[in-house]
Amino acid sequence: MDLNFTAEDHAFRAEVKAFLAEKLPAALADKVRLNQGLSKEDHDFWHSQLNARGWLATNWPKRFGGAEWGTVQRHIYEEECALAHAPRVVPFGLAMLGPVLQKFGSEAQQAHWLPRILNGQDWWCQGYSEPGAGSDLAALQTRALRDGDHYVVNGQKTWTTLGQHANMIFCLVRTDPDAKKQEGISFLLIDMDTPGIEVRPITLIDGGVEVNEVWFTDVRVPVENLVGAENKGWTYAKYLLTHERTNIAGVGFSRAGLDTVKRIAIRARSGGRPLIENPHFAARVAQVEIDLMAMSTTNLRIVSKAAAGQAPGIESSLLKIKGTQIRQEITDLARRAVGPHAMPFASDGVDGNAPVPDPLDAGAVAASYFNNRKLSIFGGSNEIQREIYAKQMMRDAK
Amino acid sequence: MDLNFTAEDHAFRAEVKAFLAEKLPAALADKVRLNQGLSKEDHDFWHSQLNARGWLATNWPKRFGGAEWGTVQRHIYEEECALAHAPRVVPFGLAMLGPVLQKFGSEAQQAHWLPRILNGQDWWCQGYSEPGAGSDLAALQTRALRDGDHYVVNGQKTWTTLGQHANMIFCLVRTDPDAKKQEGISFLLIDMDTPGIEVRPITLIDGGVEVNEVWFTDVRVPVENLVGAENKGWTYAKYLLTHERTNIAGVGFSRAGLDTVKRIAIRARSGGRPLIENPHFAARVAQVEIDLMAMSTTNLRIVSKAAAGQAPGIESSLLKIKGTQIRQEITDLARRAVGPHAMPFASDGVDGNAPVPDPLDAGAVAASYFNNRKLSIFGGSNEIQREIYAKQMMRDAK
Amino acid sequence: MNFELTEERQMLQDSLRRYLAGASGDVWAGLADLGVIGALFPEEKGGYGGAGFDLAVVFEELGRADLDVPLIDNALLPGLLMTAAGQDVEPLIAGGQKIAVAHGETAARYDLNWVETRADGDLLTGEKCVVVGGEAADVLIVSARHSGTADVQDGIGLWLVERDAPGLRLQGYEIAQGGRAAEVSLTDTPGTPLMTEGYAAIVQAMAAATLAEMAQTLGAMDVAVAMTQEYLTTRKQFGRPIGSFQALSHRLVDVMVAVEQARSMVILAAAHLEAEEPVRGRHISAAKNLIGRSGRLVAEECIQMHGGIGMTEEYALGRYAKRIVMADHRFGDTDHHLEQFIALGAA
Amino acid sequence: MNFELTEERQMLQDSLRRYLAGASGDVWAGLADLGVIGALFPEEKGGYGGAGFDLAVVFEELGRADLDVPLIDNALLPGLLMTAAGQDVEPLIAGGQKIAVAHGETAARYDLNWVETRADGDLLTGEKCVVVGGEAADVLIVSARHSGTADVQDGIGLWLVERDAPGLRLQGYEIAQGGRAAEVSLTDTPGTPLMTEGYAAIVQAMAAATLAEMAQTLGAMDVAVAMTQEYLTTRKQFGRPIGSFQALSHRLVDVMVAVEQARSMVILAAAHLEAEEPVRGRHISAAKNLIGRSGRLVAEECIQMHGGIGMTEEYALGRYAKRIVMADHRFGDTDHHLEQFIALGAA
Repeated sequence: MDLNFTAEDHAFRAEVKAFLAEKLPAALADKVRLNQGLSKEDHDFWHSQLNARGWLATNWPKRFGGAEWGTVQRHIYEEECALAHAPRVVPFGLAMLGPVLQKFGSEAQQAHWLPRILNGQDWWCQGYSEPGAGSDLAALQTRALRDGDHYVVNGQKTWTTLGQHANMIFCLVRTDPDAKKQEGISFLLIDMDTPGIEVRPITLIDGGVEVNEVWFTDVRVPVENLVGAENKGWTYAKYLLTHERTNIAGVGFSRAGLDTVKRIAIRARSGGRPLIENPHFAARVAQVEIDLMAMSTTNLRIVSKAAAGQAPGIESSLLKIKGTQIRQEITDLARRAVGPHAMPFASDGVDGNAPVPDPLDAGAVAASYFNNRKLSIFGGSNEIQREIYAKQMMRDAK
Repeated sequence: MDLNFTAEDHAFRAEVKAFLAEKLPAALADKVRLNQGLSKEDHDFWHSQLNARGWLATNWPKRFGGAEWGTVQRHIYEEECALAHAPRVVPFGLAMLGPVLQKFGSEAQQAHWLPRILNGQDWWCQGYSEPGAGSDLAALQTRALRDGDHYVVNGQKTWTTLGQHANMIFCLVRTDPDAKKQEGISFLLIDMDTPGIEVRPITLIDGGVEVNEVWFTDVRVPVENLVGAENKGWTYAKYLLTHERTNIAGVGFSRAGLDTVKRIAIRARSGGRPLIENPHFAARVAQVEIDLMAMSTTNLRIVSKAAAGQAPGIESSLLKIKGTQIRQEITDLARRAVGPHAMPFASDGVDGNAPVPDPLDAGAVAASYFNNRKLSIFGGSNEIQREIYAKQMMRDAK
Repeated sequence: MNFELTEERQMLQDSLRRYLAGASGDVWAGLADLGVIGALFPEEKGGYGGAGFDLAVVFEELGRADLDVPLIDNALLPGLLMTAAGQDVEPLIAGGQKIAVAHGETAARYDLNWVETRADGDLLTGEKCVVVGGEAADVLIVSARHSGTADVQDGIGLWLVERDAPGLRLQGYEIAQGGRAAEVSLTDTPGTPLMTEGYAAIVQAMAAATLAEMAQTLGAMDVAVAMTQEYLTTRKQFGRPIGSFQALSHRLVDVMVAVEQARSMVILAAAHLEAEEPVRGRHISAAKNLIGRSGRLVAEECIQMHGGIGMTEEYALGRYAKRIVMADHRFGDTDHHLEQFIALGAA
Repeated sequence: MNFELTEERQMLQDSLRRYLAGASGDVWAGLADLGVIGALFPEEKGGYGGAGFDLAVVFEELGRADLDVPLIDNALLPGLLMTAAGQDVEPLIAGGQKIAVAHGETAARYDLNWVETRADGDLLTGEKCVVVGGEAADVLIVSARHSGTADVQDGIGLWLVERDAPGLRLQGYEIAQGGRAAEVSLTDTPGTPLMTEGYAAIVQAMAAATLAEMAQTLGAMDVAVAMTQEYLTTRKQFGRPIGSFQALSHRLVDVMVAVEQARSMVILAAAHLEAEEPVRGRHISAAKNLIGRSGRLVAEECIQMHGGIGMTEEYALGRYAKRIVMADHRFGDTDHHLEQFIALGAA
């Protein structure tokens, strides 16, 4: 047992810190910290900074232009980025599609698409969920019929995150309607500019727009945009979901969020004293801080197993369940901490007003609380995670 | 809306208080308060006091010797008895069998058995659960074969509360093994002195003996001990379960328990101050006190609906779930309140030692905590209650 | 003991429910015409209600409606302060006047006595935060301190300040509950004195406002749960209604139990609104604590059981969830009222 | 970073597990022979371990066994106080001597500095409560105050008191965790001075004992969960294994998540046992708080999922559940350590 990082780990952490200190503009970090929405330009700017340093595709092999870091390095990197309030890397091209193309794509597809992800030429979004296929992803209905050297796609995708910025979408489509549920699904790359595609933004209860509906009406997609084999898309999708699980515990985000809560609670007053000294509030903070200490170690245990080559199994469900509970609890604490000042709901001046006074320097805490309800819903809801875990547990016991 | 009790209600409450002050010996009340086990003599004594006053069978019609009180009266009575730490009335004859005989028994059965319940000649216990039929009660296997003017009973019952004191048991037995699960079950009254019956006490984790296993080997039961019709026992069992639901919320017990917690927490010291002034402990107490205020009103709302003739439906599941959660939470608080003094586990001197010093006058709090885990298990576990409620809810929504 | 509404309140409930079912946009005049504002005040003040159960009925119905009506902030709360000061509230009841109360300050958090705004004679200077309905008001009731330090109860006066008074700045914004509030800044702003010692009246008015907020939240909880119950029977995944999965249905049972407990607390608080302190305060605080806890459970679970659709602005559930959660930020939150409950118990 | 046990500790774990699997009755001599007591102390004191991870390994295994062995109270805790005082612990390590520590008092609750027992020279007078392993001990280490008031840290000395010393009364009883404890009363009882200022040594020894108790609890939690997992697959109701009902299986997942969090906390506490205060105390308190919470969840849920059988003394689950819950009453409970964590964070 040795919970210490190596000298190399420490040196790497220092390097990351120095990079962030130099390259991350304070105004951009504040936008993240205060939960103000980021523009496409903000994301593009940050991606370009990371790409210039070679730190954009941390999980890609070097031959595709990635950093090819180990899990401990990635853990350190993600933690420092979160603590510095760096923008999250948009995962659709980098964390999701990239690994799929590297594993299942043709050489031509790899040569064409991968560099464009790194240099920002393409903004990818994900076409998985459908109105009738949420937790039951394999129930998807979007059809792709072969017509000469094209597929003709009809159907509807939803919850397409940041689809409004995207010029490309990777989709799961049904190419064989007669096959069993998980069979007959294919993995297709679709240009968003193709005629017949309509994107409708969905406003969420936090007032922001980050997800979209995407309609496909007789959309013609060249067959060379099929990834891997026809009707084998479910295999690729499952592979992708495993890769999506990087940083699933979100420990860095929780630590950054907890820092913010403490900062607010030092500034906020209750009965003339800092709120952080109120025993009830202090108890809430302490309890989640302790949960997070445990989570951080649980995460390191699993990360270190993964570093030793053992593939994480149901552990990723564990990290998802507990990690999101902690993150949501922290957004709840931030909301509590500001008291009546949680009410203003237009701090980014969306409705044309001047920015709302923010005497506690807290940012959009209520919006963040509501927005982060998504954590336990998307990427396989926590109910689905429990079911996966429970099924495995019942098998183990036999 | 009027949450006040009527003048008659107040007068009745005063009458109950006066009765308890006069008739309930302090030593007996202390035994209850301190969670020391009651002997058969304790129970018999208290039953005889109540019977002398005509207050033993509060829910029986007057023509059977009952008090025939309304729900509000019973609510007041049960609350005052609990607050005074009176022994609970043993329910098997009074609350369970009595109503079944009154509704489904023959006149001869009524004339014979009901007076014997009141005057303490018979101590009844309940033969429902079996090792293989817990939450799934209707899966019971105990067989009763007709042989002339007798049934011959073979099988095993378990969780038979206070069966060690009983001379009579009412049983659900399977009289038609070929019928569907709930059909083919009969309701039989069995003398515990009949040859072939063996009672084995089960020691629970609180160190006490209150439940038993009862084995039946070729036990001959006269046919006149069949209640109602053969193979219709499930109907009577369900009727009984409804009647068992009296005082299911246990508000009086919770209030008495909370009083005890506060009394301990005033006496216990933490950092030289009474524990009750510790903000974290005070918050725990306050929160459950608030839950109990709500529960008390919820209970009154349902009691008052019942008084108006509306039969309680899934509300009794609600009362069971929340009522037991609160009661269990209170036993947890008592355990916390005493700190290290929760460790001694032989305060009634069971193992031959002198009574353990009890500087906080708390009694067997750890034993009580462990014993009361049963509240969410027996009488239809809380999972079964949720299932009943959920099924009804899904029907309502259709 | 009787948990039935009186015939009058039943009628009020029915007519209000009918009206709100078809209402949209600005319903202020409609509510006034219906006599709803009058139901908030006792007969001797020109109304025909004002008891705890009157408020419970009105605001529970309002909470059921998918509308943002600042009836608490532009009618109940100012009206109670006006009547406490012996002022006429008939224009308010008729719907022709809107008033708002500018009392809260950042450093006060939820403490009603913490007032740093100063009164120099009748000139007021200070910052008031999150004044709900402030923009819509013709006149503001402003609390200010003429004597004492910020942490005492004595020395807090109330003034009427015209919306266009000199030195008054008002910055409006949308609020998460729906509707609008404003930050109010006063610099030597002249006011008309309303009460010299206003603390007791503030406590009393805030108790009523807290009850109203709780009843409104209860109404919203009822709707959110009914929507979720409906969703669980109609939405199918894995070939079954999702309500057939215990992972959801058993949790919805716990949510429903929580709502019944909340309902009991609204009744209990309403029954004690006219009680003396500390009995009133103890019941109000107990109720607000419980409703804060159950509200969070209800909102979060109903969103979770809906999945993504529960997070969209266009589907009503999300709006109800926001109203439920944000109610915890009004008139003292779960923790504040737990402390109050403890403090009043020891009193 | 490396979460694997060293080879030596792996061997200790294996041999202890093998030994305990076949053990019953009094295993003290067996444990001593196996070198288990030696593993609790560092080499310079005659042992060959004593680090946080040594304790974690030993006590986690002990917690898995269905045995009541007062290794914390009759070996670890007194041994650490003895070594802190420069005393020889070889007889203890060899298993030939048992010592117990009489420190706790009713008014102290879980505060380590609250000592009302007085020392008049070397004559001790006072009441010590819940001295686990007290009856079995040949000698007691007794804390008493030679100066200062009960609420200060200075002035607490330690004495060795023979089991049959004059004025010593000892009343034994069974404890809920299993095993026995005693109330100890001293009236002008002579002792041999061990340390003049013992507070720092007490804090340090109690930190180790707390870690040991937590590791033991973790072992018990593992067993309880494994038994429940097994039960859910084999027990049938309504014609199906009860583990096929999400009402149980999803809750067991939450229980298992809680156990993994507890495991992390034992590792974290073990890694910080040798750290300086307040870092050590903060980690020990964080861990004890989390394990108190998760322990309650594990014990209650495992009993509930078993139903009645989980409440019987003859089925092992109930014994494990008792050990898990009662661990919260030793060395400071959930709330006590939450307060410690907060206080040490502010320091």
